[in-house]
Amino acid sequence: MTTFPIITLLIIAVITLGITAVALFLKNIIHCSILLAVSWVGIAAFYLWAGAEFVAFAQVLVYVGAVSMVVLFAVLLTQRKQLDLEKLTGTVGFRELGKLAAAMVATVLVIAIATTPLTGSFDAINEPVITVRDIGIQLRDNHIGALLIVGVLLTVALLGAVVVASAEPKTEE
Amino acid sequence: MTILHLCLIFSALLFSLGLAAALARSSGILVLLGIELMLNAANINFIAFWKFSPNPENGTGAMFAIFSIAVAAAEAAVGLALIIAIYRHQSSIRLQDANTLKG
Amino acid sequence: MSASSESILEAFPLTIRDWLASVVPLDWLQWLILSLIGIVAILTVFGLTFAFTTVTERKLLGRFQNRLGPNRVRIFGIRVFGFFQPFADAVKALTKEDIVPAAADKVLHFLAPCAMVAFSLLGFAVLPFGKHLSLLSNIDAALLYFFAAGAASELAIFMAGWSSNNKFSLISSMRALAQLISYELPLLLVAVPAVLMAGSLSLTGIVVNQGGDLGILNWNVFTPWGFAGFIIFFIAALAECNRCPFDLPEGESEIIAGYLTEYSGFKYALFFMGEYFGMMSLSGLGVTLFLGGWQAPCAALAFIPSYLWFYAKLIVMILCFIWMRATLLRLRMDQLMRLSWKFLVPLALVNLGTVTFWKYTADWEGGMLVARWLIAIALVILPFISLGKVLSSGLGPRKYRYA
Amino acid sequence: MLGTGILKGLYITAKNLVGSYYSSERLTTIQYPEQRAQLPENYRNFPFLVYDGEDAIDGLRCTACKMCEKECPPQCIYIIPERDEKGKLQKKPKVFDIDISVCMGCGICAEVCPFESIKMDHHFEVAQRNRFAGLLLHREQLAKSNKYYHSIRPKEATAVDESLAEEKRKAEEKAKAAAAAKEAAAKAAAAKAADAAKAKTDDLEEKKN
Repeated sequence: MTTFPIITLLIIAVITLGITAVALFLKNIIHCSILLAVSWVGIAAFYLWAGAEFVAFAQVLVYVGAVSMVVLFAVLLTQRKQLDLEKLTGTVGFRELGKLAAAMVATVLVIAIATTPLTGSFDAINEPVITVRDIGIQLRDNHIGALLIVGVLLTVALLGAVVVASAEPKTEE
Repeated sequence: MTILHLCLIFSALLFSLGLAAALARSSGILVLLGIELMLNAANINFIAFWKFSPNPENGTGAMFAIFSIAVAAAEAAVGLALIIAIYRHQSSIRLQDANTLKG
Repeated sequence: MSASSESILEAFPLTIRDWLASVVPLDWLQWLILSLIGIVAILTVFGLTFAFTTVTERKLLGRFQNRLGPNRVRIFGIRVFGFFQPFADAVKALTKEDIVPAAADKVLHFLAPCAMVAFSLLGFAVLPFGKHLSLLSNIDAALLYFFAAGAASELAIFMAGWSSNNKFSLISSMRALAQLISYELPLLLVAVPAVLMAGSLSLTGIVVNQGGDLGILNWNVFTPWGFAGFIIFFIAALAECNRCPFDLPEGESEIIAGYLTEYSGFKYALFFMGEYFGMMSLSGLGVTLFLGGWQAPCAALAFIPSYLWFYAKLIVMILCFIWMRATLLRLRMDQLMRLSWKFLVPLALVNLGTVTFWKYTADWEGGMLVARWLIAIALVILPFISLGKVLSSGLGPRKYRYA
Repeated sequence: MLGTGILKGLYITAKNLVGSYYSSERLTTIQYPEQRAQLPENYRNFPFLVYDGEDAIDGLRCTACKMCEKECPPQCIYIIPERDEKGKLQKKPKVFDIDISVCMGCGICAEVCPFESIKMDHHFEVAQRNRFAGLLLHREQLAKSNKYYHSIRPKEATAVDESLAEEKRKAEEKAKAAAAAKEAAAKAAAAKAADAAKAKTDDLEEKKN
């Protein structure tokens, strides 16, 4: 019974990482954002695996339902002329440098994680289930300030986004 | 090595992928998506630590993840609005082209 | 909930589960078999419903316009008022040539219809069809799951529109995205009151909350906020499944069927199917949230199994969808956006206030009960009228000067 | 109030729905292969040839004058007149073809025909398996009896019959008159001849005397 969650986790992790890796280095931005939507679903699957189903569904709702839609909109709005897709992958040296830096960060992180003793064990997988009711009570009691601030932040951010995006420049034509 | 290690490595690799995208791609949208991925990797850490914490009942990790998803949504909206604004000025979403402060 | 007091028909899911538990020893195998049975049952029932909805829709649209509608197809010389039409349609769709445009993005073009059907089927998993009949009844955040699954189908439409490499398809997918995002908001906002009253995100919990001695009067739709919510839900649901009068993304007369332009044969049929599945699952959600789910309207009628009640309500919802389609004209893009953002969303927000008032005055008695009803009705009606006045001022009946 | 228009519309469609099951005059649909609409008399589709009497080919009114062939805008009529062994024209078509895949149903041929022979038909189910040969109608297919003509457009056919009868009567009168004139002429000639002969004999007699 103990191997089953591990196998599930490994499958989720490998698929998500693979799809993300492919997605981020595709030339076509549309393919890229659609594949990224899949990898966000993968991350949601991880949340489900971890027992946080509310977070998982919120993840799908926000990322697949909203963020990728907004991204696709942005792509369509900014690709009026057929863009030279090659240009969007940066200069060669820059690109390689970026990948190298990321690989180095990955190495450091993985080594750091692997050498840290942690308590989460194979056999005693406790099933922490956080019900929606619990989340509601938590939000109401402990995190009410944060909730309000996030609400204000979202409102302001959306208003700001609308203002920034709709600021029609005075065209001298 | 424990399951928690696996979760953390998963998140670290995802973070690095996001970092690579943010550094290596020059399309503004893709850089933004890379940053979103990094945020997601952080969320994975929150959930993982919450799952293997000694007292998961109070659900702090999950709460943090929910807030962070909300903030990420706001960030995506503002970021994309900025990209559209940049596109208006430069008629390009290459970040190399957005190198002047004058509009 | 003792099984003994219920009829055999009502309790048959439990019977099957118990029988399986006695036959199959392994836990996970039991789970697998039960899930498979559930999936097959949903596919069969709703597949057939889809088939007969298409022909019913065509026949009813005909009748709404004083025509006969399809009545020709016969099998072995039997012509049941044309109700064999879907089988003929299926054969036609299967045998038609599948055309993929040369400039299309082949992979996405292929994936889009599959994704459409898959995502639109996801919603069925959490709907409580009957007292003991739901695939994922134990899911806590079922409503959230439903909306998350629905959000994904927007992606399928976008894929279809973009991959066709056709300007009409692209316009249509932009329209579809804008429309789906705009109308998801009122849809979510009017689902919240039901959640608030039931104190649970679980759809089963919401249905159970609408049961009681009063029967039909316990349904959410028979409260002021529930009625307003149901109307808003209905409008938003029409828009969410691209039905007339919100069928701009398809718009046969202006953008030649939009994202469906480059699809033919079976892929087209799949889109069609996905759309109808989406309509059915949204109707199912409406039934669950406002029409009492599987509850019988009164205790005397409770001998009819609960899933039949659910199904009957679902059919009524779908017939209303068809009625709307027969009656209303297609909106313009700006009217569509205005309706959602300036009308439905504010009303849904006001409705949240109304339901809060309703919840806090749950213990008012006697004369105060009348006051409760009056205040709640005023809270629903006044914003509706005033907002309607403001929005429709200056938009009088059109004068045809050059007609 | 907002929304009343929608309610009115819903009421109308609901009335249609219920009404269409009760009052059959709401339903305007004609179930075509079984039921057919009464075509108006002046409906026209493709031309046909009228014949009188029993035999379709012998009774044709057509004289192969080729007037219609010349007038036909899309030139879908093709006529070869009949000739006897000596090569003399017979005032009968040997070949009369109309390609109805080309015909546009303008009715000019029927207008110009001086013999009331070619008329416009009501028959519209002309679909064929063979696109070229099937839609090329020959003399035999085109020939339809005067009775049929009466059945599809009785008014016009009666008028045509009357005018034909009139013409025939006139022609007969003319012929009679001509015959009478001929006879008179013959008589006169005979008288003249007799006179001449008499004169001759007189002459001869005078000479003898």
